[in-house]
Amino acid sequence: METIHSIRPLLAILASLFAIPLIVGFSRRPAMREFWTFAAAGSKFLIIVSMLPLVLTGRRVTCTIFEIIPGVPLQLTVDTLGLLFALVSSSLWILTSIYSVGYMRGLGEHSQTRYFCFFAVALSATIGVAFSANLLTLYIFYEILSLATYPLVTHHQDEEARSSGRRYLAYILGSSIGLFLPAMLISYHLAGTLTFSASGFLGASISRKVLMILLIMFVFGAAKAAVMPLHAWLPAAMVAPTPVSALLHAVAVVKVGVFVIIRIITGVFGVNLLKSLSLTTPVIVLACITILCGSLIALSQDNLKRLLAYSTISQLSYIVLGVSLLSQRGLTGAFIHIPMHAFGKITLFFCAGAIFVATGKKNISEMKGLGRQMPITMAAFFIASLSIIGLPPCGGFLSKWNLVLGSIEAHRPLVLVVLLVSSLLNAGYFMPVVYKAFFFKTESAVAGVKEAPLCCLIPLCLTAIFSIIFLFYPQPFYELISHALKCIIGAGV
Amino acid sequence: MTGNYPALLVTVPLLAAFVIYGCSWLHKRSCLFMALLGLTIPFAISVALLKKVLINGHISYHLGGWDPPWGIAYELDPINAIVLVAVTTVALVNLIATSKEIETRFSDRRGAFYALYLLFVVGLLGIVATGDLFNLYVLLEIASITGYSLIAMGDPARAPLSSLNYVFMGTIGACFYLLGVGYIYIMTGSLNMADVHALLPPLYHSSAIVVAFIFCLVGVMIKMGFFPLHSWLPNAYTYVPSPAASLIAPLMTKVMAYVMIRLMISVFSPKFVFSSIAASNAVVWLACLAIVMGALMALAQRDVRRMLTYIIVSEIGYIVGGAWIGNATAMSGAVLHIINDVLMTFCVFLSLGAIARSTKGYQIENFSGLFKKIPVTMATFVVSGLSIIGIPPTCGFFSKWYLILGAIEGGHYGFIVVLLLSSLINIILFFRIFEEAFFVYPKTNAVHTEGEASIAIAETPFVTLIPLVLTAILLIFTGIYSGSLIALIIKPVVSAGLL
Amino acid sequence: MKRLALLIVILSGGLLLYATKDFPSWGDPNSPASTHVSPRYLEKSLEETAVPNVVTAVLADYRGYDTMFETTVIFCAGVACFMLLRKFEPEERDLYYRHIPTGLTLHIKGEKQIPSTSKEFEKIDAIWTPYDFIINTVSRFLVPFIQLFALYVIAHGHHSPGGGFQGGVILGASIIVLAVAFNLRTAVRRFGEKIDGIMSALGVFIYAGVGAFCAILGAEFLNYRALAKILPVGKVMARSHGILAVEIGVGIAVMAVMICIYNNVASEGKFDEGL
Amino acid sequence: MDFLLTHLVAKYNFWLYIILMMIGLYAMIAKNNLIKKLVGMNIFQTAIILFYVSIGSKRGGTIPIVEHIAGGGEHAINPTRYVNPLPHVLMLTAIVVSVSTFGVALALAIKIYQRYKTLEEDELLTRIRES
Repeated sequence: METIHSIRPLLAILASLFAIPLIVGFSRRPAMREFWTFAAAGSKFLIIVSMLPLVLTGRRVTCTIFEIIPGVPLQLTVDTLGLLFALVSSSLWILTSIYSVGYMRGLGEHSQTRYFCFFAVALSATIGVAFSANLLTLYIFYEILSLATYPLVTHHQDEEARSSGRRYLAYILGSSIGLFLPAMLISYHLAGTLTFSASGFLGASISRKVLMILLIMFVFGAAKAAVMPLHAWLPAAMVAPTPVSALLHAVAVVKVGVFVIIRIITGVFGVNLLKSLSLTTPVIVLACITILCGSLIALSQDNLKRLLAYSTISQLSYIVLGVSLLSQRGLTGAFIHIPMHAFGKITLFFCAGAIFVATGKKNISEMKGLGRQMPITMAAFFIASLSIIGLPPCGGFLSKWNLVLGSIEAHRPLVLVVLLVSSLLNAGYFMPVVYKAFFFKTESAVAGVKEAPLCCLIPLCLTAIFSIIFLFYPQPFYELISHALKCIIGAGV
Repeated sequence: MTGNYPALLVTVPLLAAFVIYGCSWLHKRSCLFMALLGLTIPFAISVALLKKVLINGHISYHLGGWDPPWGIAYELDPINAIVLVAVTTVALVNLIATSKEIETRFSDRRGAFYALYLLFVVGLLGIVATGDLFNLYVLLEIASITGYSLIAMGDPARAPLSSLNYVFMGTIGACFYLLGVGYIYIMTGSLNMADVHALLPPLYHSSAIVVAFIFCLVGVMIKMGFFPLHSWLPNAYTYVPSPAASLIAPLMTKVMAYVMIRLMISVFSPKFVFSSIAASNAVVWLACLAIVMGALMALAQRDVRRMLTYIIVSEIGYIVGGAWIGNATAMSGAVLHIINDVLMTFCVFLSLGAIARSTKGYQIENFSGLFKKIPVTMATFVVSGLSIIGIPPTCGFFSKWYLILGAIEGGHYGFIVVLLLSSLINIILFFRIFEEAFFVYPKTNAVHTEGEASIAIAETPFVTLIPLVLTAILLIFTGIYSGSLIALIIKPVVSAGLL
Repeated sequence: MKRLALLIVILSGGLLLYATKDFPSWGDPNSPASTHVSPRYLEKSLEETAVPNVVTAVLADYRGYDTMFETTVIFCAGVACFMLLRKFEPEERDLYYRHIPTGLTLHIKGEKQIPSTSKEFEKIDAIWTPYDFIINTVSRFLVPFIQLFALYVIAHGHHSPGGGFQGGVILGASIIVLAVAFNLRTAVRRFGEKIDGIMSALGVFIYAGVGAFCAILGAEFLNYRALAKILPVGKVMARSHGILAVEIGVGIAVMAVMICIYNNVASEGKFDEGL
Repeated sequence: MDFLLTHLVAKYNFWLYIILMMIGLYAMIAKNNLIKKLVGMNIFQTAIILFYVSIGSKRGGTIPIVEHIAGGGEHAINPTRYVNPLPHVLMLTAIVVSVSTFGVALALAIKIYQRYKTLEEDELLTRIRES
């Protein structure tokens, strides 16, 4: 594969960091401050898009910054998988920025400068994770992301926010330092390198037991993927302002966790090694448990954002499950679930936020009859929940379909059952919300409420529309994914 | 003149100290300027020496023109050259940053303060550079006596007693070291490190040499505050005046840790230390205990400065453990951690000193709302805290990386667990301060209100702030360049004596 | 605590005693300590430094660098005592004076004071012990002799036991005798605090300065041979002169520091009557 | 008996100094009064000085001042006639160090006494706790 050296990946990361001094500098002038956020988001997206043709023609963009540890440079490489993830995150950042302006101003939130700053840092780190060429670079960006999101989670600064922040840190940093770091060091000790390669860098000479322990350590170490039992930080993190929950806790942060697991399985161990030793069975079991438990807990939630959080936990494990099936369809399903779930879930969060801005309500039981007051919002909510459940005409259908096929391909009928049951459960917790909104009588508390500000409304409409479009034009994604699969599976099978 | 750099490095601040004290009786205001000059020159010299050592290799400087076993020699290799740079950097930057406080707080005895400050630096530089066992003792005493008196100038209620306890422990440590040197001298008849190194191998099985090693080691360990012998450290470093805190706390213990490594490698040999004495496992376990106990005791403190002193105890455990695992990777990690720990302890104490301007005390409760008040100072505090925790890309992460890697190679899994555990405890330690400083406003528990109005920004003056920010940036740079630090400077020296 | 102390003492003492079994026996002329490094000092010092007292030669030349720091340690102690104890602001404003002709004590409250140039009044502490005539006279008589002896000890260090440290201590003692026999104020009047401070720095500065001067002249630090370039003597004699210069520096420093430590410790930094 | 002869009698000097050292060390750790601790410290240091000086002794050796003819006549010097000068030089340094440490420690003790009016360690601790 041809490799191009370019600083574009680095620029993509730095684009949002450059904006920080400007954001701080204009902290007294909100319009300018937000302009710089948009500028950063736009330029970041454009830089990433500009790499698309290169990658699609089968080349790989690399940027080595310098050697940080002997044999392990701080290095960025753009491959199709990373690019897919980066595209999703950076495009959604633009929409989230628009939404943030509406949301933060609508509620008159405090410390907005800090909010925009750390948002920009978090995005830089996310892109950094997507483009990391080796485990150490990935780990560095992963930790930066953990720290950058902490002030966002604790944004409200009250006792609840602080204790959630503590829990968030305890889970995320605890797992990454306690499990991920030693696993990485042991890998380095065994292999002498940390650079991802299509066939994995952990050779078959290592005993199965060690590999198994390492895999488990990595999977739990990436606690951002919220595989049970390390999931409790995600519902806690819902105290953050809604745009944070939307972008970070539905797209960037949690997807980073999942992305790390994908990288571990495809780049560190290699699909073939795992397949030949059938090491992923425990991961599959964990993912299945998480899918079911997450959905079951979501059923009992009344707080809308917490419901979405548990839904996210269960949906993330779809991706983990798809990857650990190690079959072509399963991987396709997992990869395509990244954008599908991202667009679906961010819409749902935008809706939850819009409802909060307009009514101040957080609980589902208080939203009866809201569909008449906020028809656009609730319609978007309906579309997005269809997507998450996996029903046409929404993009989510594609990923579910591929996952189901993958489970058959991998000869794991139980997984098939889990997927189907979970879809039913998904419907079970989303449909009542929609039903209550449209078919119940409007409660006096929400009577006379109008739609949220335009800044909130436009992004959520756009993401909902995209969710539908993706079902009919999945080609760009498929093309990227087939490139990625060629690397991952084609290398060996 | 460049040939005399090794001597001038130590004697320029020495001469400056004398001139300052003499001048302080005549013209007080010129003291600060001379002190700055007296530290800038050695800083430049140390950098030049590092460059020279990297190009030409090992430098041996014979003082008075006498050849080593008879005269005293300075031996410079890349490792101690870099430690020298670290010492001069910290001393110079700290003096610039805290000069304002020194001038006001010790206005009637500033000459004495600067003189002792410089002499402390002289002592440390000499300890690092010297190639003579007895010369090391004398310089150690210079550093100690100046250290005692600087510490005693702190909180008048507690500092003198803490300092006197330090005198007792420190004297026991120095005397033990001296006894050990005496035993070596009886058996070999030499005091020069390289000469002793050459004479020792036939004597490795002599009990006198083993006892000599034990006593030298225990002496040095008392001075560096290694766990069961650390009792003097928390009090001494808690009540020290803040301009001296950010000088003594980062340097003294770390330089002594370097002395330990030096004793292990260039006086005795790794073969003796790791084969003849089968104690390396025991020492590593002791280091584990040091790390855990340090971290746990830090957890029990509400006073931030006292908490940091226990973190120092724990960090010393890292270095000792790394050094005693006995392979090149872990030893490199230990040496790297000496440098990193100098920088991060310096940064954290310096920022704490700057923070103390805006708070009533060092209790965690006093930190509430500080981020609004002194954002940049707090940011540097955060960076140093993250470095102590070991978050990449700050430097603390990389020394932990090598330490853990070395522990994996050496099969010391307990040490790995302990390192990770202490990182986790450090997260708790620092984030409860960060939380207080960032997200709690004093008195009113404001939710959804603009906090900016209630707290005015009262940032630290630039003369302190700029050095502080530079140090924080340096923490990140040292982290990023730690790969070259290891490859160019540490590994070649360390692996010469180790596997 | 006592048991712990006993345990530590027995443990370390036992170790130390156990290790003595490998020592050469006492006074063995063939022990490594007597055969490895030291013979060269004895054989060559006269030839190389022109100093018959080998201890002086080793102290100030072969291991002169150690001795420079040794002097620095003393200096540190002096500065430390000054810094720790010296009080510039008196705690109580009350002043006491003794009218010398009549022996009456005058107690002044408030800000007023008698000029220190007054011949009739002498400043005293609240409690005043009368001087002893015999002690006063004898000590005053002795001081010059003590000082003369001190100078001899410094100057003759090349040829007999003695040198800067010993001479300096004796020199310091001559002033301290005054402080003990009369009172501290008398001693300080003779040898002021300012002069003392400057001299303590000057003494060590002479030592380190000679070393640095050698470096400036192009040799190693403290290599007195380089002094032959400016002194009208040979290289060996230059070493001998270098040693003398250094010893003088040591003597000044030690004297000044001893006085400084005594003054500060005896008066708790108040510089009043003293003990 | 042999053991006694070879180890105790021939090296009784070391035994004495080590016992002296340990007395000092014990006082430093166990005594309650700070001044007594200081005295212990001095005993400890002095014992080490004695220990070093005894290293330098040589049977039949005299003080290391070389006999020479005035005018610097050259003749071979027999090193076995003089004791080893090096430990003496080292101990001159050690004496100075111990004096300096003692001076600083006394100054500290004075400072402590000025504030708390006691030098007993337990009383000091209770007074610190009270304040």
